[in-house]
Amino acid sequence: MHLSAPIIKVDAISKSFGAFKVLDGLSMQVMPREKLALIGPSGSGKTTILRILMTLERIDGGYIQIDGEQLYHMERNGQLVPADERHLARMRQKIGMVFQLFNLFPHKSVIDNVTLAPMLTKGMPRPAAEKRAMELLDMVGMADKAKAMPAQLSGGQKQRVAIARALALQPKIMLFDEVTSALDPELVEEVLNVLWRLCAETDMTMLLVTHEMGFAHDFADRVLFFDRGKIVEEGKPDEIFRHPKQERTQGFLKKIIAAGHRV
Amino acid sequence: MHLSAPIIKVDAISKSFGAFKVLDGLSMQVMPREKLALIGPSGSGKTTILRILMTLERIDGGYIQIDGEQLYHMERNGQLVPADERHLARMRQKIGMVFQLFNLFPHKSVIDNVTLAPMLTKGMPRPAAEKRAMELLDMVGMADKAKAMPAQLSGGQKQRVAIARALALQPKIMLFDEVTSALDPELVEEVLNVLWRLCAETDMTMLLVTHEMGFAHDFADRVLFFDRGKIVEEGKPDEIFRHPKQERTQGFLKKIIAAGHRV
Amino acid sequence: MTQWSGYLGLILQGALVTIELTLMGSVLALIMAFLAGMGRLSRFFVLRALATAYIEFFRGTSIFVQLFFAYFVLPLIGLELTPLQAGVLALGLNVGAYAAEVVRGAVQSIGREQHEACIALNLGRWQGLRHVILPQAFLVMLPTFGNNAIELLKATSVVSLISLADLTFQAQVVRAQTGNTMVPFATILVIYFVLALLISWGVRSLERRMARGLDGVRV
Amino acid sequence: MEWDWNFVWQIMPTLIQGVKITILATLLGSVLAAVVGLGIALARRSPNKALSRIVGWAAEFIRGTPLLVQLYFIFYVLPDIGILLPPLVAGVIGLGLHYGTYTAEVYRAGIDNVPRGQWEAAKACNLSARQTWTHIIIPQAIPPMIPALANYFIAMFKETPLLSAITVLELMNQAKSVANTYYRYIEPITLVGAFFLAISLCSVVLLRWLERRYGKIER
Amino acid sequence: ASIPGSADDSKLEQLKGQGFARVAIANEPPYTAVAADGKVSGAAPDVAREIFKRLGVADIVASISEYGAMIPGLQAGRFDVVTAGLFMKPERCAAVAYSEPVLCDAEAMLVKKGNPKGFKSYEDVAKDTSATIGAPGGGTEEKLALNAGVPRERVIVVPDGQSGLKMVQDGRIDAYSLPVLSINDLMKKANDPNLEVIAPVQGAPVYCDGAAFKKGDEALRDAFDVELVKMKKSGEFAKIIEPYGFSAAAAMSTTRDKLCAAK
Ligand SMILES: Nc1ncnc2c1ncn2[C@@H]1O[C@H](COP(=O)(O)OP(=O)(O)OP(=O)(O)O)[C@@H](O)[C@H]1O
Ligand SMILES: Nc1ncnc2c1ncn2[C@@H]1O[C@H](COP(=O)(O)OP(=O)(O)OP(=O)(O)O)[C@@H](O)[C@H]1O
Ligand SMILES: [Mg+2]
Ligand SMILES: [Mg+2]
Repeated sequence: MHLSAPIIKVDAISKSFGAFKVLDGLSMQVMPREKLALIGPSGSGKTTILRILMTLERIDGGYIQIDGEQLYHMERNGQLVPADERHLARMRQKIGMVFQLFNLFPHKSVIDNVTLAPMLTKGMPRPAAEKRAMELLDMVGMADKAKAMPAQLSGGQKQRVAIARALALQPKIMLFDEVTSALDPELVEEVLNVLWRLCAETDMTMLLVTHEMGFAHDFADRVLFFDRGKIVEEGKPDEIFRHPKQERTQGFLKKIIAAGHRV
Repeated sequence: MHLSAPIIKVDAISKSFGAFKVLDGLSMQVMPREKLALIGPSGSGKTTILRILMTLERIDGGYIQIDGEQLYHMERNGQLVPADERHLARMRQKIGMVFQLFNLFPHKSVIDNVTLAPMLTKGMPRPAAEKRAMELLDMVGMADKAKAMPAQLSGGQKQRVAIARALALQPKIMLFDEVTSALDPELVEEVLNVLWRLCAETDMTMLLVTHEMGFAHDFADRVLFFDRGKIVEEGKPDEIFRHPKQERTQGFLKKIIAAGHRV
Repeated sequence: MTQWSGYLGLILQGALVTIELTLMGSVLALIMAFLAGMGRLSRFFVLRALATAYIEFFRGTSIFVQLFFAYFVLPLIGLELTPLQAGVLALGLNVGAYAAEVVRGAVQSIGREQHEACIALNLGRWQGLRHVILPQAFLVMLPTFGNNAIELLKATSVVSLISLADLTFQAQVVRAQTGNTMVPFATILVIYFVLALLISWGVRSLERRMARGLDGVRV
Repeated sequence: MEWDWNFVWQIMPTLIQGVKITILATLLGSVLAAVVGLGIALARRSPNKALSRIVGWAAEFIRGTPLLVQLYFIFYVLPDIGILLPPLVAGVIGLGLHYGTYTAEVYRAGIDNVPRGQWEAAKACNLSARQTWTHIIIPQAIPPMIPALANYFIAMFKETPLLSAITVLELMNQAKSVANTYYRYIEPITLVGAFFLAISLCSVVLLRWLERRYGKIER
Repeated sequence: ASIPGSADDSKLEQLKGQGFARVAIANEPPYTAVAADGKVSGAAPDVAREIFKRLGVADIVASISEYGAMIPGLQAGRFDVVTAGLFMKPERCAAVAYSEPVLCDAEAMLVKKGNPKGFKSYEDVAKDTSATIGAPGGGTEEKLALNAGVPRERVIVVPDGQSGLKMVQDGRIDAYSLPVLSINDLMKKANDPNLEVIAPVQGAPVYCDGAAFKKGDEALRDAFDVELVKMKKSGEFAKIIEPYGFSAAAAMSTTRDKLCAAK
């Protein structure tokens, strides 16, 4: 079907918190440049899979390949062994993440938030880092707030800065975890607009967890429906939203629509 | 219309918090044995008027008569002067209040919660106080939990104890401020049942702030609709709920009904 | 009439020693606080154990014992210290142990999400600490550090017991020379209080400066 | 200078005498600090502005100046105005006043932590101000602050060596006296240190238990 | 630090080299005095300063110390010599190396006017079971009192002369014991008609102090002795100490060997 190899290959991973099994033998593949929407009820494991890809959680079993390389394993003397911190740091260069609550550094100005990582992790000199940061801030429409502190920004503005910060490291894969759900309704729009631009102007692979069904529909190439740590259904947005095959998906969409969401 | 004199007579009172005027020249009268429901949107001043009657807040202007006596004023040398603490304490004997969050004394057992005030304020000996407390607890269906600590009770049980505690002082007037709105839905019923019994078995005057429109309708002799510190409309429950005259009242009821409340 | 002006000079000399002790002790305490505080958060058991032992030992034994030990016992095992060194060492290590717990608490108070943002931006452990966690944690520590510094200032008075000519000691000398008790002691009480006020004022203004722009964001 | 076990056994009874006085001073000081702290906390909440101001400043002053100097003051200066206190009494008063300013903060926090609804429920029950304090507020405020209070009492315990300055024969003074008699410092001071460490380590266990037992109140 | 046992001239050479000797003194006039400008004088330091000058050590650096801390401080190498009115006694002779006698003084007691308890000797204090006596901790008087049979709890360790005086004035102790000249100096400053001095205390020997050196520094001590003897002969010794009230004849009438052997 696809001509190139998948950039993310998740192979039968499992993950428990204590006795509670969140992911159980989950497998999925993502092709380069693909835009994926992850939807599903609360607690179904959407955030967990993104956090695993960002190496914020470890997996209990299974394998993950990113860009042809193992994420949590590395080869040593011809054997696969658990990855060390250096391997993880190298793999993390390929991945960026934007959080629901922005997680900006409150003690640094907007531009310092964006330049910090390139300067520290890539040794980029300050002038170059700032030039690039201003381009990114311009793209998210925050260039005029470069000197502001995060506390002086609205939620939507914070989220746009957080996106610029993640982009500054030029990752191949971007993970977005409910990036609009902490925002006041009138601020959601401005962040979604930035995502649209990103989608149009870059060739990054993007994984997006969202409850904005309308946006997921218009934006995604493919939709995965999660329930209890499993992918229950997947397909093109039109298939999933208009003609869900699974009962769980139908039930979920019905509830969402009842709550007034556009699909 | 009424044969007897009003037990509560509120005369042009006003109350501000800082620059914000919560009540502005409010007047109302309540007859003995009357059951009054106070409804209205959030922030309209319903709680504030109850708290003023309970002397938990002072008023900035106006007069309140309870049972023929001034509440916040007293006569001295033929002149009305602000009431002192002794006068307030005497007036408070006529009034009891039940709070949204119960406010039980967590370090005292259920029965001690009920006997504390009669023993301390009326010098009632312990055996008499406990006998009366058991009667009240029996009435609210909590006699078997007399020795329990509040932390061991469910919300509905706590609220029933709180009602018994307020009744123990035998007030002429009882104030209920959203006594069910902090409860899980399945526990609301048991508290409302107690209110029904109270209504039937005692001749207390009762003022009830509630968002349970159905209950307000069935329970109250008269309904007051508050908005922005004013009584916008008042009348018999059927008039208010079926044929509201004021636009504000109509709008409010429409919203409430849309949210699924029975009227 | 006693020459109070001359003896006031003596007391001011003592005040200088007290200030010197407080400053040097604070520097040592600050260093120890960060070493031990971060040690307690370390991934390595040995570091954690060392830090815990240091903290428990110095919080557990009295400052007097530490002071007398540093002054009278250490020389017997070949480590000779001047009274000033012994004073700074005992005060710094003692207060440092208390402040280490402040450092640990403050670092832990910085939410998990800041650590995760660091990982997501591929910052190394040390880079994240240095540029993201500690600058924020420091602001949390500051008020308590201020209290610690005042505790240290007050504790300097005990060095008079090892004959270091600090404020309290000079008051004793003036008392012996003049036969007056009230005046020297009242004077030094006021001086200590003024120094304590200076510390809390200094810490508060530093806190205000550092908190600029952070309003409403810190937890 | 070598460690001499015979000498240790010889001086042990004397040191135990000191231990008794140390513990006695701590217990009495704790009781006083608990009462004084409550007094200060209540005075600071008093509607009488002058009272709360004056008490506030006095507490600030006591907290900002060294206990050692305060002890000198109480013991040697107060007799000039006719207040003559035996050494142990003067010491206990010094400890109690000084630590009272700390416990006052604990009380303040404890009282502030009693929810406003409790005050209002007391009023709705028509309790008087006094009844509200004694039956509702204090009983709820005290248990959660027991661990914090205990913490200060342990700190006080470690400051009792200061009482040697006003001739109280507590542990440190006994140790010094022994050292002066035999010109040996290493054993007495080390024993004092070991003693303080032992008590402190025990008190950590006690504190943990208190925290579990009283740390939170179920509502 | 010098090595114990290697009694040679190295210590003196070292002091010459650094240009000063570290001297421990007490905070006890007239043995020592601190002027308003902070300059240290008094009989003991003046003698030491003169002798060290003659030995080629330009100056002395005096630090005030508690009596109890002097010998440990000397042993710990904190001072080179103690010149503080530390009286020679057999136990001390065993702990330090004394010079020939310098300052001699009898013991005295400070009591309330009229000597209400009729003390003449330390034994009198021991006999009166309610009597308390104050003395410097680790000082001669403490031991004299203990040896006379005063129980430990009635011998109050007083940190300094002023404190002792104050405690007698305040009635906290019945007697305070110090050498005669020290007590006289205290009396002069206090100028209190309600006090009285008992001097000398019966049965208490006349004591002489000497400069105390660390064991092992006997060579330095011997050099010191040579100059001391010369000064005694030339009369310069008397010129230095007699203005302070000490008797040169007393110091010249006895020797270290006699004092150290005394029972
Ligand atoms: N650190 C943790 N410890 C214990 N359980 C956890 C932890 N993190 C997540 N869980 C549990 O794992 C399950 C999946 O969580 P996850 O956050 O992935 O769900 P989600 O699909 O993102 O839900 P939502 O839409 O509410 O964000 C939930 O039941 C959650 O309670
Ligand atoms: N202590 C206070 N300080 C300042 N403003 C207050 C205070 N108490 C109440 N208010 C304000 O007064 C207004 C009326 O409050 P009140 O609690 O009486 O409303 P309410 O009708 O009971 O609303 P709800 O249905 O939400 O309980 C609100 O806007 C509230 O914010
Ligand atoms: Mg999630
Ligand atoms: Mg309300």
